[in-house]
Amino acid sequence: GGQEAASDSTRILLYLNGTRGDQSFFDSASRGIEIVSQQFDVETRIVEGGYDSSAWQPDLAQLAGGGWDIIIAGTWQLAEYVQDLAVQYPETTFIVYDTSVDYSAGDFSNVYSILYSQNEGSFIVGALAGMLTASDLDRARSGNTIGFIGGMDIPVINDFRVGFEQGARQVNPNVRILAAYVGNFNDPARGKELALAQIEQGADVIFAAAGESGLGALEAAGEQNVFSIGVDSDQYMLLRDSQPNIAAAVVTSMLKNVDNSVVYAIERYLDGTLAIGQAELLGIREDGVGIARNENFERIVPQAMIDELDRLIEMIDAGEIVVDTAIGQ
Amino acid sequence: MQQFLLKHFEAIRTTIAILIGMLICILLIILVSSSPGDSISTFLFGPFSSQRTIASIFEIATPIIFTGVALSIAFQAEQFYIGAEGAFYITAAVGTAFAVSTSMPWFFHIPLILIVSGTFGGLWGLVPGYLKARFNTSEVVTALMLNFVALYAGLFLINNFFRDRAAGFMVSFRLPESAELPRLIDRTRIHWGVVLALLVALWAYYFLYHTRTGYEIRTVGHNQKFARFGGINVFKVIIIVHILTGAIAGMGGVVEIMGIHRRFNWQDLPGQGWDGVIVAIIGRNHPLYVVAAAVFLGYLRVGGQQLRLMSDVPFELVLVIQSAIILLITARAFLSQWESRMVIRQAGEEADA
Amino acid sequence: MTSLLDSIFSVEFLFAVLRVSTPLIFPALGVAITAMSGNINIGLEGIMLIAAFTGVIVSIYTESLMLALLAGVASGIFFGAALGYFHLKLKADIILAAVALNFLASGLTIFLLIVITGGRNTSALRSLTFPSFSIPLLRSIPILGPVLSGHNIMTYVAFLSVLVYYIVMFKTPLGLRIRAVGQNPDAARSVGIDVDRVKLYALMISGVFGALGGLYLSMGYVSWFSRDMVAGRGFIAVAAATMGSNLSLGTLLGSMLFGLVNTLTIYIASLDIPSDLVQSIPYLATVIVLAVYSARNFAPRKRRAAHRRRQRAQAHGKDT
Amino acid sequence: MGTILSIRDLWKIYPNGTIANQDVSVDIEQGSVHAIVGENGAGKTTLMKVVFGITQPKSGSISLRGKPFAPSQPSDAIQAGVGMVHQHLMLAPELTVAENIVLGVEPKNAGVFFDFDAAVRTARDISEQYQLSVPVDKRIDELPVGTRQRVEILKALYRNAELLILDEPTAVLTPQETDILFQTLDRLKEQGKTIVFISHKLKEVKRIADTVTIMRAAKVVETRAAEELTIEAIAERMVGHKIDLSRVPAPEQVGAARLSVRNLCMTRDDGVQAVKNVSFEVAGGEILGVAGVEGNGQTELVRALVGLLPVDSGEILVGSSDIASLSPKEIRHLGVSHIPEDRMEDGVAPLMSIQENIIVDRYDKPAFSTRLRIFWKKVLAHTVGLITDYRVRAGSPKHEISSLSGGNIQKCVVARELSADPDVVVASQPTRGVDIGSWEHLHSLIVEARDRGRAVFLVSADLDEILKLSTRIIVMYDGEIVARFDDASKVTATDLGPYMLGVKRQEADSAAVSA
Ligand SMILES: Nc1ncnc2c1ncn2[C@@H]1O[C@H](COP(=O)(O)OP(=O)(O)OP(=O)(O)O)[C@@H](O)[C@H]1O
Ligand SMILES: Nc1ncnc2c1ncn2[C@@H]1O[C@H](COP(=O)(O)OP(=O)(O)OP(=O)(O)O)[C@@H](O)[C@H]1O
Ligand SMILES: [Mg+2]
Ligand SMILES: [Mg+2]
Repeated sequence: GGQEAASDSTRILLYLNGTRGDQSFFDSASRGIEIVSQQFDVETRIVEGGYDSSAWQPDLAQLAGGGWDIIIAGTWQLAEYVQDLAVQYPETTFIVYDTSVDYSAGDFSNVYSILYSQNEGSFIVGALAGMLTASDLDRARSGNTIGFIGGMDIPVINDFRVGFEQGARQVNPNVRILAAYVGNFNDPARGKELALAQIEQGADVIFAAAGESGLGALEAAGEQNVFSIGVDSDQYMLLRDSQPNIAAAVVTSMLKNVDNSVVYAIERYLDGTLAIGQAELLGIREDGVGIARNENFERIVPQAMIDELDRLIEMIDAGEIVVDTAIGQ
Repeated sequence: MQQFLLKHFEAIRTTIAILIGMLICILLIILVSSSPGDSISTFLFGPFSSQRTIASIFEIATPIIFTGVALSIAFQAEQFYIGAEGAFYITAAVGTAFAVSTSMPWFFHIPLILIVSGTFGGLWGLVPGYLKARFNTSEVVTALMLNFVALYAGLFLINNFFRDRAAGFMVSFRLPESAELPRLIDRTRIHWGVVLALLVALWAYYFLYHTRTGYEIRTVGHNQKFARFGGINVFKVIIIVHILTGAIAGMGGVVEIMGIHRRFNWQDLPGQGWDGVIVAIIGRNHPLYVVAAAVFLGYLRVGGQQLRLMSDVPFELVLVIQSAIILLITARAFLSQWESRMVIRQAGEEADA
Repeated sequence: MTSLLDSIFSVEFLFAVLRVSTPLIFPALGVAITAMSGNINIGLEGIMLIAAFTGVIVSIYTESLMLALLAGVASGIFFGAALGYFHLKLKADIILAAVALNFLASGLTIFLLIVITGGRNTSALRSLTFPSFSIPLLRSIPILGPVLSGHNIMTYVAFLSVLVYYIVMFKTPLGLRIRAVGQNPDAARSVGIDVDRVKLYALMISGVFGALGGLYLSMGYVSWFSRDMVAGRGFIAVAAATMGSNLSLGTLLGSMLFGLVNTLTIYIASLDIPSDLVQSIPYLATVIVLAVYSARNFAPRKRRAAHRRRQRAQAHGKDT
Repeated sequence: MGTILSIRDLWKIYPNGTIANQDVSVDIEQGSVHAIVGENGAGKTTLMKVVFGITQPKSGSISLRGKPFAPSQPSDAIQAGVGMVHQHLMLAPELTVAENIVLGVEPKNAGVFFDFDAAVRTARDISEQYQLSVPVDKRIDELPVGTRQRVEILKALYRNAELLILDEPTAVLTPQETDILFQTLDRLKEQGKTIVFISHKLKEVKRIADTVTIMRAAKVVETRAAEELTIEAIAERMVGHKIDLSRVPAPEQVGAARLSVRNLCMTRDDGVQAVKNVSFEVAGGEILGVAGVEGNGQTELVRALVGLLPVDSGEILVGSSDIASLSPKEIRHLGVSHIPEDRMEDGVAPLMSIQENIIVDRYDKPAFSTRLRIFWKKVLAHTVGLITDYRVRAGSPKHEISSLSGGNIQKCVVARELSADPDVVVASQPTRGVDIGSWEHLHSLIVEARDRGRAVFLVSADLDEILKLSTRIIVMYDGEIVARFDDASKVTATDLGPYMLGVKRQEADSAAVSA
C-alpha cells in the first residue's frame, strides 16, 4: 500500500505503540493491514511510534488531524488517548484492538473496539499442558509439573496465567504449576535461566508469555528436551527454519489473531456492517484467539488429547466453562 | 571582530557543534530517505509547524528541567549522583498513591502532593547521600542500583495497592480532579508544570549563587579539602545536595503525572532522569542554561517525532541522530584550539604594541 | 520449601551461578580496567549490545565462529576507542559520552538490523554459538566436577580473562602505566608517557572485555540477537567492579556475588513472593553490600574517633 | 666546554593570554650548574616546560648541542637526554619507588612482561651509583617528602639525563638533605652533566651555581657568572629594591598563653604513631617556631590544632576551651586561623574566583550575608580592600584564583587568614615556593600580627625563616619534641641540624635549655 491512491479510496492508518519485528502483536496487526491493502481498494499507512510512551499521545494527536478515514490503534495504553481524539474528530472512525474505550464515559459512536479473550486461549493451552505432563510422551517427565513464565507481573500477562492455570487444573487437578516473571520483555538470557530453573524443579511443559524474554524460555525447553508453548504468533513456524531444535519443542502457540480481526473489521467497514460504537469480544469461537495446529502439533499431540481440547473449546463456546480473567479483578 | 568572536566563543562553539551535528543528520537522512529534502525540513522545521508541536517542545522539556536542575545541584557539589531516574519514577508512584488516596480542594491538594512527594524524593536521595557522606560509598554505583530498586518498588506499590483493576494494564487509579495540574493551552498538553519547572530553575539559580548554602555547595564541589579547611560542614552539604536532588527530581516525576498522564502508567523507567544528566552537562550545571538545554532537547525530540510520523526514516535512526548531536555539543575541546590560537595572537599583538 | 532448599544446594544451582555470572564478569573487568586508568565507564552496556549484534550478523554471513568472534571483539574495540576519542580528544564528559553511546547502541543495532535484513525479525537470524566444553579430568571429581565441567567455552574464557586482567594489570609495562596514569596522570606525563593514549588503550581493552560479554549473551547464552538484550548487565558490572576495588580477584568475586544473588532470585521466583520485590533483591543487595563494605573500610577512623570520645569521657570524669 | 642548550628569542603565551616568556634568550654551558632565579610568576617554570616539551612556544628557537630542538612532548626531551624534576613532585602514590623510577622505560621479561625484580635491581644500582639512598620496594605514599624528591632525581638519572632541570628542588628539604643534594649535584657535574637549577633560596644559588640567569616579568634581566654577584645584588635585580635578611627583633613583651597543647598523641590512618606525647604553649605576642624535617609529625600536629584531624589523647586549649573535639568552624570561631602547608590542596579552590576564596571562613558573617542571601557587592569591596592592603598582584577579584602566580595565591591565603583578626595563627610553610620579595613581605605581615599580641605557631622547613622569625624554637623528630630553645636569637642552623636528624636529643628533665 502507501501509494497516493485516488481520493475516493478509503484511507487507513495503523499506529503502533512499538515497532514491527516483535513477532507478535504489532507484526500481526501489520500483517492484517497488508492483507487489507492487497484485497481492497484502500490507501494504507503504518506508523511506528517506538517504545517511548511519552511520544504516543502527541503522535496520535498529530495523526488524527491528517484526514484519515480509519485510524487503528491497539493496546490499553492508547485507548485513553483515542477517547479524547474520537470526540475531537467525529468524522474519523477509530478502531482499537486488544482493549476497549469506555463507552459509558462519553459518545464514542465512531469507535469500534476489539477485545480478545486471551484467558480462553490460555485455558486451552493450559489444558494441553496438563495432559502432556501427565502423559508418557517422549519429552514428558515424571514430575506432573508445568511452568508459566511471564514478562512482568501485570494484568494482561496475568490474564494468560489465570487461564493457563485453570485449564491445566481442569484436566489434571493435581498438577503442580510453577510461575515466574522475568521483570522485562527484553532479557532472553534471564528468560532462559528461569525456564531452566523450572525444568530443574520438574516442569516439563513451559508456557512463556514474555516477548523476547520468552524466546529464551523456548530455547531452554528445546535444549532440555521438554515441551514449550509459544504465544501471540505461531512461534513454531517462526522458528522452524532458523532454529529447528527450539522449534521442535514448541508443541503449539496461544494465538491472538490480530491480523484476522483487522481484516474482519475493515471488511465490514467497507460493507457498512461494522458495529461502530461498540466493543466486540473475540474469543475462541470468533477465531480471535486460538491455538496453532501446525505440523509439529499434529506430530506430537495424540488424537485423544486433540479430541479433549476440541471438547473443551466447545464447552467454552457453549458457556459451560467460564474462564477466569485477571483483567478488572 | 576578533574581540567579538572571543567574547561569544562559547555560544559560537555550541552553535557550530549543533550545525555540524545537524549536518551529519542530514547526511544520514540523505542516505536512507527517498525524499531527503522533505525529510530534512520536517526534522528541522517540523517542530515549529503548529501550535501543538511547539507546545510539545515544552511538554517534553518540563520534566527534564526538573531532573536537569536537580542534577546540576548535585554536579555542582561534585556528587555524581545519577539517580534522578529512580527518584523521578518512585516519587511519581508514591505521589500518585498519596494523591489517589486523599481528597481535598485543589489549592490544598496540589501543594500537599508536591510537599509529600518532595519529602519522599528527598528521603530517597538521602540513602546514597548518607552512604557517601558517612562512608564514602560511590554514589554513582548506589544511584545506578537504586534506579532499579525504584523501578521494582514502584511497580510493587502501584500493582498491589493502587492498581486500577478496571484497566487492562498496570496503571494506577486516575488522579482526582483536584490533583490535576490544569492545561495551559487547549488541544495541547502543556500544563502548569512548566511554570513550576521555571520557578524551580530560578530558585535553584538564586540558591546556588546567592545564598550561603549555595556557596557551600559550590565550594565543596570545587575543592572539598578547602571547604573543610574553611570550616564548611562537608557532611551536611553532601547530605543536603542529595536530598535536594532527590526532592526536585522526584517532584518532576509527580508533576509529570499530575500534568500529563493523570495516572501512574509507567511500567519501565521513563528516561527523564538520563535526559536530566544530558541537559545538566550541556547546561554546564547552571540552572538557567539547563532550562535552555532542556528546551533544545525538546526541540530535537519533536523533530525526531515529526521525522517518524512524516517520513520514511526509521525510528531508530532518530535515536542515532539525537545521540550524535548530543555527543558533539558536549565535546568541549571542539574548536578550542581555534580559540586559543586567536587569544595568543591577540596577546602577542598587545605585547608588541 | 525443602524441595526449594534442595534445589538451591544442588549441583545445577551452582552450575547456574557460573553461567549467570559469566556475562557479568566480562564487563566488570572492562569497568575495572578503565577505573584503574582513572575513568568510570558506564558505556559497557552499549558496547556489549553492539558486539552481541555484530557477532550474530557476522556469524550468519560468514558461517565462521572465529570471524564472528573477531568481528565482535573488533566492534568492542572500535566503540571503546570512540568513547575515548570523544572523551580524550574532544573532552566530552565521559559519563555523558557513555550515556549517549548507550542510546546510540540501542538505536544503531536495530537500525542496522533493518538495513541488513529488511526487517526487525530477530529470531529469524540464527547465530552460530560457542560450544560447551566438558573438561575430561575435572568432570570425574565428585560434586565439583559437574559444577565446573560442561560449561560454555565462554565461561572458561571469562575466568581466564580474570587471569589475563591480572597479568596485564600487574605484570606488564602497559598495566604499570595504566595504574600510574590512574593514580597521577602528571607523574606519568612527566616521564614521557602519553597519558591519553594509555587511557585510550584501557578503554579499548575494556571494549574487548565488554565485547566478549556481549558475544556470550547472543552466541552462547542464546543464539540470536534481540533488542536491548543486555538488559542492564553493563550497569551491574560497574557495581561489581567497584565492590571488588577493581582488583582481579575482587572483581571476579563481586561479579559472582551478583551471579549468586541473581540465580537465587531465579530459584525463588516460583515461590509466592511478589515478583517485583524479588526482582529488586540483586540491586538492593548491592547497595547493602557496598554500604557494609565501605563502612568496614571506614572502621579505622571510626575506631579512633570512638577512642577519642572515650578518652574525653574519662578526662571529664577526672575533672569532676 | 661549549654550549649545550641555547634558547633564542623565545615567546610563550598561554591560551588564557598570559605572557609567560617574552623574547627570552639564554645559553647554558655544558657541565655547569646554571641557576635561574626570579620572582613568582617570572616565567622560570614555563621556560623549562618548553625545554622539556610539556608546552610549546609561540615563537623562538632552541638548540641542543648545536642542533635545532623542538620537543613536542616530554618523551622527545627525554630521548634527547633532558631530565626534569618538577616543582610539584610527580609520582604515582600507590606504586613502589622502583616502579616509579622505571615507569615509561620498564625492564622486560621475554620482551613482554614487566620485570619487577629487574626494576628493583636497577633502581638499587642507580641509587647506589649516585649515592641517593631510597627504599626501592616501598610505596611512595609511605615515604617522607625528602625521599620522594630523591626518587624524582633518580627518575631523571635512570633515563640518562645529560641536562638535568631541577625546579625548586630544595623547597621541601632540610639543610642536611640540601647538603646531600648539593654533593650529589657536584658529583654529577664532575661526571659532565649539566644542571639547570631553579630556586628562590639565593644562598643555595650562591653555593651551587656557576652561572645565574635573573628573570623578571617574563623577560631575562641578565645572565652572569655567579661569583660576580652577591646575594643582595641578585635579590635587588629580581625585585628592584633592597632586601633585608636579618633577624627580626624579639617582641617587647609576651602575654599569657593563648594556645596550650598537653600530652598530645595522634595515630595516622596507617596505624603509625605520628605525634607522641607532645606538649607546648604559645603566648600572645610571640612566635613559636617548629623546626624539623618534614614528615616528623608536624603536618598531623598542625591539622589537629585546627580540627582537621582527630587526636587519640591529650588536650589542646585555646584560651581555656579544649578544642580537641570541635569542628574546624568552631575552632575558627574561637579565634584560630590557619595558613595551610599546601595552598593548592587546602588553601584555595583553584577554579573559584578570588573573592569566593577570600570569604570561605566568613561568608556566614552578618557583614556578608543573611540567611537568605549573600551580599556580593560587600564581598567585592572587602576583597578589593585586602588585595590592596596585602599587595596581591591580581586583575579583578572575580577572576579565578588559579590565574594568579603561586606567590600571589599565597598572599591571598595569608590575607584571608590574618584579616580574620585571630588570637592564634597556625602557619605551616607560609612562604614555600614564594619569591624573595614576597617572602619578605609575608614575614613582615606575620611579625605585625605578633606585635599586635597574637600567638603565632610557625612550622617551616625553611630554617632561615624559622631563625629569622621565631621567639622560641622547638624541634620535632619522629613525632616527639626533641629540643626546646627559649631564646631563638642565640640559635644557629648548625645547632638545630643534629636534633632535626635525630642524632641528638635533649634529656626530658633539661627540656628548657638555652643554647
Ligand atoms: N598553564 C598556564 N596557563 C596560564 N597561565 C599560566 C600557566 N602556567 C603559568 N602561567 C602563568 O605564566 C606566568 C609565568 O609562570 P611560571 O610558572 O613560568 O612562573 P615561575 O617563574 O615559575 O614562578 P614561580 O616562581 O612561582 O614558580 C605566571 O603569570 C603564571 O600565572
Ligand atoms: N589554565 C590555567 N589558566 C590560568 N592559570 C593557570 C592555568 N594553569 C595554571 N595556571 C596558574 O599558573 C601558575 C603556574 O605556575 P606554576 O605551575 O609554575 O607554579 P606556581 O603555582 O606558580 O608555583 P610557585 O608559586 O609555587 O612557584 C599557577 O598559579 C597556576 O595556578
Ligand atoms: Mg609559578
Ligand atoms: Mg615555578
